[in-house]
Amino acid sequence: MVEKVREQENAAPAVDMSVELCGVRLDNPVVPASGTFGYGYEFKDFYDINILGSFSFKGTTREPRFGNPTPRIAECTAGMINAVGLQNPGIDAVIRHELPRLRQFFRKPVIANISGFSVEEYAYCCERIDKQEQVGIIEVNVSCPNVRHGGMSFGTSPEAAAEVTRAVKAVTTKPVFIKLSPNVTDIVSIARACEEAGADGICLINTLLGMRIDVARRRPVIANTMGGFSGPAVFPLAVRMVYQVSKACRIPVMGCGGVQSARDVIEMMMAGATAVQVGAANLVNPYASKEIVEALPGEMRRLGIERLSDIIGIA
Amino acid sequence: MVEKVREQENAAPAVDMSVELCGVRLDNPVVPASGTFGYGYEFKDFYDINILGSFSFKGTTREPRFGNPTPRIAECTAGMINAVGLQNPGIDAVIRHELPRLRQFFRKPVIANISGFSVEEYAYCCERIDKQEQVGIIEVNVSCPNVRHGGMSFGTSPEAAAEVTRAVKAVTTKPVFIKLSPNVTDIVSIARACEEAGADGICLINTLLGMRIDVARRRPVIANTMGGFSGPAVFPLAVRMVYQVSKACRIPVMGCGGVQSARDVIEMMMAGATAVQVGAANLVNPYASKEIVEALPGEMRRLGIERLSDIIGIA
Amino acid sequence: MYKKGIYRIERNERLTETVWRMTLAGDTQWITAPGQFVNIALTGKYLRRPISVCDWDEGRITLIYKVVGEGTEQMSRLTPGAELDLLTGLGNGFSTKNDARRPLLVGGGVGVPPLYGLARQLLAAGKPVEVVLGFNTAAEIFYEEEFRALGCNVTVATADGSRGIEGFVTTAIAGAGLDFDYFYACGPLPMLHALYNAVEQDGQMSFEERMGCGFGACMGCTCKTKYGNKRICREGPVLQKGEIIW
Amino acid sequence: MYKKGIYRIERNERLTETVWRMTLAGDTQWITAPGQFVNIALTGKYLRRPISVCDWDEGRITLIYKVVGEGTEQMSRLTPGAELDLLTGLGNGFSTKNDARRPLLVGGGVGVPPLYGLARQLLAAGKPVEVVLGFNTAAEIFYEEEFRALGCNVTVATADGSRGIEGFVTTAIAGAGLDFDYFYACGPLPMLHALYNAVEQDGQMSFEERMGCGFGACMGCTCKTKYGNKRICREGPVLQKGEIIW
Ligand SMILES: Cc1cc2nc3c(=O)[nH]c(=O)nc-3n(C[C@H](O)[C@H](O)[C@H](O)COP(=O)(O)OP(=O)(O)OC[C@H]3O[C@@H](n4cnc5c(N)ncnc54)[C@H](O)[C@@H]3O)c2cc1C
Ligand SMILES: Cc1cc2nc3c(=O)[nH]c(=O)nc-3n(C[C@H](O)[C@H](O)[C@H](O)COP(=O)(O)OP(=O)(O)OC[C@H]3O[C@@H](n4cnc5c(N)ncnc54)[C@H](O)[C@@H]3O)c2cc1C
Ligand SMILES: Cc1cc2nc3c(=O)[nH]c(=O)nc-3n(C[C@H](O)[C@H](O)[C@H](O)COP(=O)(O)O)c2cc1C
Ligand SMILES: Cc1cc2nc3c(=O)[nH]c(=O)nc-3n(C[C@H](O)[C@H](O)[C@H](O)COP(=O)(O)O)c2cc1C
Ligand code: FES
Ligand code: FES
Repeated sequence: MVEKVREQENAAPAVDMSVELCGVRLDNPVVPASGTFGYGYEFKDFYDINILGSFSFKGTTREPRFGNPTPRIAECTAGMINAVGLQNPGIDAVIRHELPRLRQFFRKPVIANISGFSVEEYAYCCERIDKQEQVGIIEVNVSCPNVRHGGMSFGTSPEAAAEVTRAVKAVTTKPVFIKLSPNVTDIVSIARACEEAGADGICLINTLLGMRIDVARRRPVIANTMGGFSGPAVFPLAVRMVYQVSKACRIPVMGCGGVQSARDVIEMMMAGATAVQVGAANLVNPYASKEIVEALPGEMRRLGIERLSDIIGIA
Repeated sequence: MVEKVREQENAAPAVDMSVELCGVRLDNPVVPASGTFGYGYEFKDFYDINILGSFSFKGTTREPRFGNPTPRIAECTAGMINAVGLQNPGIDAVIRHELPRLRQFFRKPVIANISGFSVEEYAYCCERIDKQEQVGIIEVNVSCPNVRHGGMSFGTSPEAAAEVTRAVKAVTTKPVFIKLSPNVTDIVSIARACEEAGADGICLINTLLGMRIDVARRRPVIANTMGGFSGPAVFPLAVRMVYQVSKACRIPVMGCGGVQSARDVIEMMMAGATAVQVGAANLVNPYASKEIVEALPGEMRRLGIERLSDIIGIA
Repeated sequence: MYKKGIYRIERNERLTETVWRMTLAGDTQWITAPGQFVNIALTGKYLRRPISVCDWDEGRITLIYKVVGEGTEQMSRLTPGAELDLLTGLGNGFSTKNDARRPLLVGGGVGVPPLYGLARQLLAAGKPVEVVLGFNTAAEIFYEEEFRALGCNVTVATADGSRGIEGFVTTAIAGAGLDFDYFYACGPLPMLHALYNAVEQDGQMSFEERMGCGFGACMGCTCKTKYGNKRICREGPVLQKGEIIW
Repeated sequence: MYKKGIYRIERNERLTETVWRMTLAGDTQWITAPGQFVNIALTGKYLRRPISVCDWDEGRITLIYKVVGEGTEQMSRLTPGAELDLLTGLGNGFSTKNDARRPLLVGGGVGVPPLYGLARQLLAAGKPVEVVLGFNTAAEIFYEEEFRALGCNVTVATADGSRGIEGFVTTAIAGAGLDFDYFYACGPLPMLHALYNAVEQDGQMSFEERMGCGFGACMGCTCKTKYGNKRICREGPVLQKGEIIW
């Protein structure tokens, strides 16, 4: 009997899933991505979300926003297009209502995803959110393809991305991750510009600009014509960009894009990610992030991984 | 009885699938994409390839090329990565062996896909292939992500793409389509630069730069680390770029990327494509292009389309 | 409250050329109101498909769906014994907490199904139920007899006049001089809009929108109402007449 | 010639912890030589999976496969009656058009299966067949008895010595002092390389490579040989010893 128990212990040695992002320790690297987890509330009835490493809340702006007209959603092979257009209640309501409500069922530091239409808006929102005790990391979305600032988003030029980074860093004390757009020729130049401008980390990728047409109606499915494409279909692009950026930068990378299994998390970490975000998967399977956290130890054992932090960028 | 027959005729009215690309008339818009159909030979035992609109042969360079080390192939969700690296027998062998062999089982004009590592190489190859009677259209691949010319491919800058276009147009008489890379921030600026430089048409998209990691071995699956990602996963990106480019340019667009059904062909055409290329689908189902041609009339009837050319860019 | 569960198909049968009825066995405790919907995962489809609950009891859900695309086509090919992954208990559903005495139920096409469970509940509460069903043509009619069998007074309208009153549900309501003090409606947008304009009485209407999640997480389905933004999947699909903005 | 066809699973059974045998019913006329392979479409997997033909007769194909990833895992869960979409007749296969009199067949792990059909053919041609099979450990051995039953002389080597000769196939060949004038080999790359260096006799070796198509269209599987580039899927998977470049 004792033999047997020992054998089982050997078969299932303790694994260490914890990772550290700029001084913020996560129990595990699994982080639901912004826009797919609301402010946490919709998921608390499905499961206790304290099992997560953290989560990134819905992209928040200075003013409340309704977002784009509907339809905002289109189905794709192995993915979806969204053109929500940053619908959110505005930074005031988030601080006054969402964060206090979140505190009742989530006791870990949350990742605050901030968006804006001007450098000043980014700075204003980040400065305010930086003061919130519950916030562990600030994630600055310079990449949303639905939102235009003179046509192009901040995330498509190294200069503009660096300018936002500098402005935000000047008014914050918490680690700032810049979340990049994949819709660019040279992701590395943009990541490095952010790093040089003082970013504490990089998160990538946001959605790719995509489009579907309703062939029966002969017009775009999405009211806004195009939208952000994500889901398992984009995984190989995300892995590539995480790899390129983590090789070129010294700051940590949060990987995101198409992750739907514990294996995907491990692959993303081997590509160079310190933490891994799960986006659209939460929408089609509300338990996705929980199931990934639960599957990680088994997958680690199968692959001979004792500490997840050991495999970051190993490929 | 007569009634009945009439009814059936009504139910299945004749449909017109023909399209015209710069004076070259295709019986239908379905064109197997370069690199997925060899020089036609491998498919002739599966079916009579004269059912196709045309096909684009394997990217051909001045010198014979072995290409990249293996593994060159990685599987992805709804797609694959290839890093073949332009393996081809060189322009001489193509003209001396492949085209004469092709003539024996394909009697339509073929699309000649040409690649190069310098402007001179493009011009040299295009000038030679232009003289081949069997060639209907020259397709200039400025986009292959596997091949580096000072790091970046011609297809990532409007100037370089225009330079290639000018050089090729100066030495050719047949319609020249420039095949663009999707790995860019602004596909429209590149397409317009080509149009202004004299391109007769645009083909897009080539593959996206992607990567997979073998988590058991902890290293990239592809010997060359990264490769070109294609398949149904990229369809929404291709539709978007075809839409953007066809709205911005006056020259015709050949759409390509993730097409695997007659519906996809119709969607791509509604986005703005005059002809539609089928790539990776030919590899996983050797009958894919044939089945698409055969399914088109039924799909057209279901959607109330009499002439395919009527729906180009209708969305 | 909403939950994810596995449901076994008991029956899957054709009602008309394109409309099918599926009954599923499984946990129904999260379904609390008629007009709620389930969100169905299908093999090879990335997003789930939202379908209204037509009726339910302890352990059984009835859905009625129209084959319009690849997802519903796949559903029609499933056979008894097959299992489906469903989110249940989604949406607010119709609220019967009002003092209406003579409710009118107005359904158009595949908007008809959720009214069936509602009719059953209203009848159980002792109210006489007036039902108007609108279809394009006689061949597309379904559930007329089922509503009658429950004890409803049913009027049918067809756009081509091939059965019942020729015209739309609004024609039928006006023409039949129906007596009601409140309405519940589900159907295509033009029908709802026409109804809104045609009747003075207060009521509730169920809306559709393309959905990313179905449980309030993605903001994919938001509409504007007089009382602020509402997610069709969560604060809807049923809206009060008084809050609707067209 | 190669063709696409639908094949019905007749049996699918476990041979060892990770190795399975599947027999399929369908058209086998395109299979012309042992060592050819089929390419199997699997639900939800984009690329087909190449598996060598272990044996075939009119109307039946036998495959032996090891579960190493999601695709082969899915195969192991398929049950008799299920249908699979296969490309058959792929690759050159082993050529027995040579004047070898005492052929040696060398197989390692899941390189063993294609040698079975080959052995049957060589025996039918009246040649005595010497077989050496290499495995990691006794528990992983399969088909030892099947080769004996055909009438081959079988030597087994295991890396850990738990069965037969301790060591590799090369140890066994040297140790058992086997008499042969030609060899046919299939197995992991290190085995093939060691064999190439260890024996003087001429022979043929079957190689693996990641494949995009399996029928020569994509150039995904090319290797260099002394006689130029060859596609493993078309001019291979079997190469002559004399042309191999390591
Ligand atoms: C709350 C709600 C309740 C519904 N109840 C019913 C019902 O009881 N019976 C019924 O037949 N239909 C109902 N529908 C419509 C049903 O969801 C669609 O017909 C179905 O999703 C179409 O899927 P498909 O794959 O066949 O079509 P496709 O057109 O191939 O679907 C492509 C995408 O568009 C979405 N989509 C297409 N049409 C609609 C639509 N009308 N509403 C929302 N999303 C759509 C699909 O969900 C999918 O994501 C309801 C919709 C909603 C929002
Ligand atoms: C000509 C040929 C004949 C083969 N014959 C046999 C056989 O008889 N029995 C057997 O068990 N195996 C055989 N293999 C290996 C078999 O193809 C792989 O084990 C199988 O494809 C793994 O699929 P998976 O989804 O389980 O693994 P995964 O690792 O999930 O597969 C991912 C991708 O890599 C490819 N891949 C993985 N391993 C290999 C490999 N070794 N060779 C080629 N591609 C690979 C897969 O096809 C797939 O595209 C053969 C391979 C080739 C090229
Ligand atoms: C419905 C939806 C809404 C999103 N909203 C935001 C957002 O507000 N801010 C942001 O930075 N990213 C947003 N994203 C992008 C995701 O956070 C993520 O970067 C992207 O979806 C890729 O991950 P995935 O493939 O796992 O979905 C959104 C994505 C989806 C699907
Ligand atoms: C194996 C393979 C080889 C390819 N080789 C070429 C090539 O030589 N020249 C070229 O222009 N495109 C090449 N391509 C790109 C395709 O022509 C096509 O643009 C791309 O694959 C997108 O289409 P798909 O998604 O239908 O595969 C290749 C693609 C594949 C999969
Ligand atoms: S569908 Fe996601 S919020 Fe309604
Ligand atoms: S696998 Fe495509 S050529 Fe060999």
